[in-house]
Amino acid sequence: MVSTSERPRLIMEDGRRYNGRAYDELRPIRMQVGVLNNANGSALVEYGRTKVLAAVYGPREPQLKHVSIPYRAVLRCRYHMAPFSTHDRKSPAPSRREVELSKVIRESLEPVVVSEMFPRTSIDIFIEVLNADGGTRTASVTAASLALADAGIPMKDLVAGVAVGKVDGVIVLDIDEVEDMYGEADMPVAAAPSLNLITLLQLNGVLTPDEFKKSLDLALSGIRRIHEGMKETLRRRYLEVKVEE
Amino acid sequence: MVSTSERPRLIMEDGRRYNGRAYDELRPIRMQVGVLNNANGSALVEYGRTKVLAAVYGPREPQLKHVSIPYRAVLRCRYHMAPFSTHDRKSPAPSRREVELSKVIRESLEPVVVSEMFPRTSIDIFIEVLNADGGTRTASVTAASLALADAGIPMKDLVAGVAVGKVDGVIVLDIDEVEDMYGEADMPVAAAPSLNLITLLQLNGVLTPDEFKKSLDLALSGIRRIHEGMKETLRRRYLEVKVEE
Amino acid sequence: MVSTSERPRLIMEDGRRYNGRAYDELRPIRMQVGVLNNANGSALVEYGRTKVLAAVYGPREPQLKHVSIPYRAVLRCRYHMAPFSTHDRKSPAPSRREVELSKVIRESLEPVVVSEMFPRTSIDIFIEVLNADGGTRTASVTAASLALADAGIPMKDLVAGVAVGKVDGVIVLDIDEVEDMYGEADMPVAAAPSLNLITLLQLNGVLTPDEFKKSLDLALSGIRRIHEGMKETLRRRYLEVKVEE
Amino acid sequence: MSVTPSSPDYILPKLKAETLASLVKKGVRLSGRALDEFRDFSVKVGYIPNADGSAFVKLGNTQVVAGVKLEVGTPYPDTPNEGTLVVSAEFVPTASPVFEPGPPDENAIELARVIDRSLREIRAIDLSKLVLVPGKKVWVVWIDIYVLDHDGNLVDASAIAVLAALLTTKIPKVVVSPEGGITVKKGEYEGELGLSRRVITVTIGKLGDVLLVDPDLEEESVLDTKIVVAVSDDGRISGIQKSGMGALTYEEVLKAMDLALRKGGELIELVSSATLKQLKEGS
Amino acid sequence: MSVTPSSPDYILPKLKAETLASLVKKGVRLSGRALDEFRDFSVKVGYIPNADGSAFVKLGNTQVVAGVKLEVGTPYPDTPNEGTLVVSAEFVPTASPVFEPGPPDENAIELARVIDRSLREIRAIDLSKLVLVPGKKVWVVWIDIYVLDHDGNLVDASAIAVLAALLTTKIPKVVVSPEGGITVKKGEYEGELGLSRRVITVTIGKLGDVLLVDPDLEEESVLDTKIVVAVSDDGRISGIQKSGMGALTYEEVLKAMDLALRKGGELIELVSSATLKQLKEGS
Amino acid sequence: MSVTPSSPDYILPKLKAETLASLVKKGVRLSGRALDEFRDFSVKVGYIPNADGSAFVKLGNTQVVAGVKLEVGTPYPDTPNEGTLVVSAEFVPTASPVFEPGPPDENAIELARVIDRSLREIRAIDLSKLVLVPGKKVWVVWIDIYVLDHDGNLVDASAIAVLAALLTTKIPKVVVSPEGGITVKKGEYEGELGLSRRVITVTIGKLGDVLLVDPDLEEESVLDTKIVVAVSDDGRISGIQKSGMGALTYEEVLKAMDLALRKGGELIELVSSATLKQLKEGS
Repeated sequence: MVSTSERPRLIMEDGRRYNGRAYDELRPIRMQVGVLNNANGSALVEYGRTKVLAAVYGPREPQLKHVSIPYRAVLRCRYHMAPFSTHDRKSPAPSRREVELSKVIRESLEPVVVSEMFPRTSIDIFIEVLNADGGTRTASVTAASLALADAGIPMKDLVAGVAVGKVDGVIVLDIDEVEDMYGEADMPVAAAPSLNLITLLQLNGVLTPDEFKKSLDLALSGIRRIHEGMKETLRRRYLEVKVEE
Repeated sequence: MVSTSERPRLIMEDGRRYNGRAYDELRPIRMQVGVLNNANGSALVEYGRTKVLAAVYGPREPQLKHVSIPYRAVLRCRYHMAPFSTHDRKSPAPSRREVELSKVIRESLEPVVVSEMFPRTSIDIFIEVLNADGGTRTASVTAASLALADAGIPMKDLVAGVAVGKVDGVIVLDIDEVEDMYGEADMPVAAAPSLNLITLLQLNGVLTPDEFKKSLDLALSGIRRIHEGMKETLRRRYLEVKVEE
Repeated sequence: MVSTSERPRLIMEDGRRYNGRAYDELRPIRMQVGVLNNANGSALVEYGRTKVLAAVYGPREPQLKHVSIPYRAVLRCRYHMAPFSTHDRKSPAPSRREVELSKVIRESLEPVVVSEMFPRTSIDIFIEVLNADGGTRTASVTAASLALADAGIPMKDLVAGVAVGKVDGVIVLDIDEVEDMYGEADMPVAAAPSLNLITLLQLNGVLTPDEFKKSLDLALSGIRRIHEGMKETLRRRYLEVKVEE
Repeated sequence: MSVTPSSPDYILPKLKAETLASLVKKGVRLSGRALDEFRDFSVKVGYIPNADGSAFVKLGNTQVVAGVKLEVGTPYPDTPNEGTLVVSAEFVPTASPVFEPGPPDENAIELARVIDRSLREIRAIDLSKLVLVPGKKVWVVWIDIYVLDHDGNLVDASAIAVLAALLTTKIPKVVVSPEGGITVKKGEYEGELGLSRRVITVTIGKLGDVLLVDPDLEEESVLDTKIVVAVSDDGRISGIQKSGMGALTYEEVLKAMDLALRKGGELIELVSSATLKQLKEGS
Repeated sequence: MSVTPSSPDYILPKLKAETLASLVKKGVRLSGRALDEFRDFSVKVGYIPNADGSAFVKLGNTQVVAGVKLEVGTPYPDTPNEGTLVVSAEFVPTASPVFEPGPPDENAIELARVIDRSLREIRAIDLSKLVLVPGKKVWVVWIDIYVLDHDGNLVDASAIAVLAALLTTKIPKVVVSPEGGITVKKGEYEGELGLSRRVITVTIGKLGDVLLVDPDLEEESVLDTKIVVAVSDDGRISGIQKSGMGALTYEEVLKAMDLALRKGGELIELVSSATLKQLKEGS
Repeated sequence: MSVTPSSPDYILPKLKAETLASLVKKGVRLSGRALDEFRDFSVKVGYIPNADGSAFVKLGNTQVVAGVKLEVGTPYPDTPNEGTLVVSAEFVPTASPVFEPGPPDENAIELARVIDRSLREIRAIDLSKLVLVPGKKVWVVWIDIYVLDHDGNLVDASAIAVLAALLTTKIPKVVVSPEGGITVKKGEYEGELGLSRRVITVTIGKLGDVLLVDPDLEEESVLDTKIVVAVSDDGRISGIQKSGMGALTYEEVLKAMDLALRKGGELIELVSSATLKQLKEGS
């Protein structure tokens, strides 16, 4: 049980956010691929203190025959939080939240994976949130995308994700846990920028139509920057930058 | 947590029951078939405020191969209560009570379904109690029977069910929840009247041998009236009557 | 909730244990085989008040195809405690302890069962602890071994088990529940004496290297005596002796 | 989800099934028993030292253990001044080649609930005597039925074991602290649980138009259906369960009740005297 | 574990799928509906007498029941002075040949969470009014969605049912004892729950480059993807969920928002007036 | 239900297995390591900011994270004046092509219980110091082991990670209100948890009549059996687990103990100094 301090001020007098960032500033982002030995592909992605590991196995024979599809590979995706990843210890049993996020993350990747190339196989994406500080689902999409690429799975584009939020009335990019908890809206977005496709879009909170458009624009600008970083990471195997430098 | 009022008086001075019914009087019964679009057969049955929906799928290929039988159809039956059907919200996980009732309801239908006509198939009966006010298992038998008929499954007879009880020392027909809770005995009975076969018989409570015979006779008289209503419903697709008028 | 009396004295002034036994004295041991009608082999083994039933079914077709092995039989083993076997009622759901003990018991039998003789089959060992007073896992190994022999499964040797412990600083044989609970160490051992093979070895507690060697020697001396009793039991079908007479 | 059983507990060879059926029509059973005759049974009470009451029962080759434990718990909100009763049954995999480990299946659940109902409404156990701190702390009576070997009629074997176990159950000694804390004195007892009513079940099988009591596994495999009747020591019916796929006529039901009431009375006396004899001999 | 569905809810024959697609390009639907046209729907409130609020909704052939129950519970530690809200959904096996009994699958969980989020942050229900004993006892608002028959667009049908059910939900009467014990007066009510904001969802399907509202099961089986937008009675967006395998362009997303806001406003009025009409006629 | 594994974690090609076996007889390992030589390992402490203590360990290619969290809970009734300790392990599916999502299997449960026992009886953590309100509120020490990549000897890699994590674990700051309510000050700490004893495990594999420490995945796939020995910093044995299908002779067991005690002492020092070095450098 964490102490419920007063709701903190999230936008300072100078217009900066409580964490010192500008409204359109990403956290420091680190990305690394090939971090695991056994997996066919893997990536470790950090958005600030949010730390996510993704592993890809496959294309391989499905564990369960009846989930195979004759004309394409199935994607199997699990988003899972380590018990120590959250402030209060998380029970290892899958929560309803984890079930939902596994689905939306899978659906954010379905449009780019060239699954028709591997009929009757399974491409398994295992995501482990090691430390959670906001934006875990969007960091997961980024990590899964990199792990798929690292595994050599053909993709039409890399999908990158980021959450925007409304805090103290201001639309800000890449919100962390505090901004999520005390803010007015949290909108995770993932997109394949080269294809101009939005593959994940959720909103938890309330926005006016205008605020929504502003939020979506801000998210896509962040996604483009992260997408550049991902491409660079795949070239260099490792990237640690403030992506927007 | 419902207030535990004093045990109410169940038989009034004029011999009538607390709900105004005579000892051998059924509640208003409504029956309707073909209420669902997807199911092969369906029925909605109400005994007073008890409201039960039954759907039948099949004969169809069994979901699980190993439950098929070479010389007959298997019946699969689930009795399930909606979370909002009871006074205190019911957890959706199947209770031991629901497991048992699924079995006795299935066994009440086994004797009439001509299962040998559909070897290696499955006939699936899904029963949802939408509102519970006593007699849900017997209303379920009636509803399942109608849904089977609506699905065109050949049957040797329609099975109808009703519960009798002993309240304030008196044997009464078609008890409701209050009479069940505060009464001395609850005896659900289902029968195929044309075949003179009792297909469900349970007793929760205590009866002398004489009381038992009286209860069984009363139940069978109620069953015969409901059975008539069922046949009428299948002709007219819908019936709302005080069955005994 | 059992009263937590003070930690009792476990070694008396005369050097005897609180239960009157000498440091190297087994409890009265009773063994009986062929106690069940349906199982292919069975045994009931008692170490004092610890009472364990083992049943063997097989070699037979595996329940689940995918657990079969082309060149040998699989052993399936379940160690399970009856709800009434413990002081506080035990929930029937398998605990983590039961999962672990099922594994170590199976692994204690793997080295002696001639599993290559029965490829693609399953040999199923079901162990039910009926009353628990310490040493249940080692009594289970003894019982399972006897049940396998009773089922006619070829074995290279009979495996016998016993737990030694350190109580009030003294290494003692065949500890009971009180000695386990208030002692400093509990070391269950199982061995196939004719093969000079230790097939189960665990230590819960702390021992110096010298104490460890002393404990292991004491365990093996007890195991040899129980092993003699087992052979006698299989000849006579029933044995009730203080094995060390 | 209840499903028509595709693999029965036991498959009787066809020839033997025919013999059984034709014999039964003449009033004879494969085992030589009369139609209204129970198999021999033996009872060992105090079989589980860690239980507060227990019995091991062999009914023919069917073996069942019942263990009763009293633990301190909280009452149900609607019966604040009564102890609580929980009956569970496990068909453990030692008992039959078709029993697999896992949570109780519908048959085990049905058995436990039939035994539970046979005791509950007739108030065989006076739960109002099991209050430790009114409204707050009561005894929970756990009755656990453990089927070790299955040769048919598990219900009656269980009912015998439960009756014997309850007749020998003792109430643990407790110390209630001023603040309402309760300490159970391990291994010490205050007295007998006692039964207000003794109850047994009688299971009657129907094969064609013949009724027979205490069906064994071979018989169960060919029966049309079964009916379980709970009978109390004052000759009342305290529970009924038609169990199995077939049906009974009105006349058969009435006949089954008569049979059950007669055999139930006998059985209660047999179990009681066997139990009391052991109590005198033992401890 | 989320897996690409190998058996869809419904398989549209290939020829029909082609017809559907080519018609839709021309702005026509198989059912004759306009692209921005909802199916007819009916609402029956008070459908579940044992619930504190309930509604049965038929949207085309999709049938859903929503039941609301208020129970006494404890607040979350971080919101000691608010009631709590729990939304669950079950796709019961009556509803479709592909629904099997069991715990809610990812689709049912997603639906419940989408509905939950549409209500929570906008504070449609004022949870601060649901406190019984501050910090200790509050009302738990259970919203249970029960899908009885599946002909597509389960989310909007559920949202309609939930809105209607909440608009008719009453708060049970309770007696709080001096020691803080709470007794619910069965069947008696203190007043309306009331809604601070009315919220609905509008589901928009994408097929090729066409957007259409309220897709039915045939349409859903061939859609590229769907987007669910929660809309409040003051014209704000209180939730979004892209759901399904495909993707949308930036322009499509903006267009979908416009469409949703327009249809959502209409829908809230239709549901509200249908509900209020029944309230006046009924009880 | 424990079943003989039909699909091992890893299948070594036959030829390689034979080479491995014949080399080992000569005291040489495929990797070039000596029989009593551990693989190189690295430790990163403070890897999980949200944990109160944590370490990431790479032992060869085996990767494990251990996270320690302290939460406020209630003591066990029989130890009212002690904190409690819970050790869990998950073999997450990132780690191996044969690991599937789901509750911990017998191997993960065994690992967690072996680590738990190695710490508990020797009182490596002084639980009596973890009492907040005697008899009512204590610290629960959650140790969660997370296996990320599996290249053999998961137990020792976990033990290293747990030792390093515990050496760096801090106790959160709390405020206890007069009524006994406890508020944890998020992100603030009162001091170190501290260890009364440092404990490590040493896993020894047996292949033929050869013993070797720290088996990697290739070696594990052909071992006859393994024995895990927990060793404390004062040279005592604080746990043993024979694990795997085969058996050891009496002489092998004694030899394994000697080996384990020697390597264990070295390992404790290596882990401690690596951890302390980072503590000095870091934070």
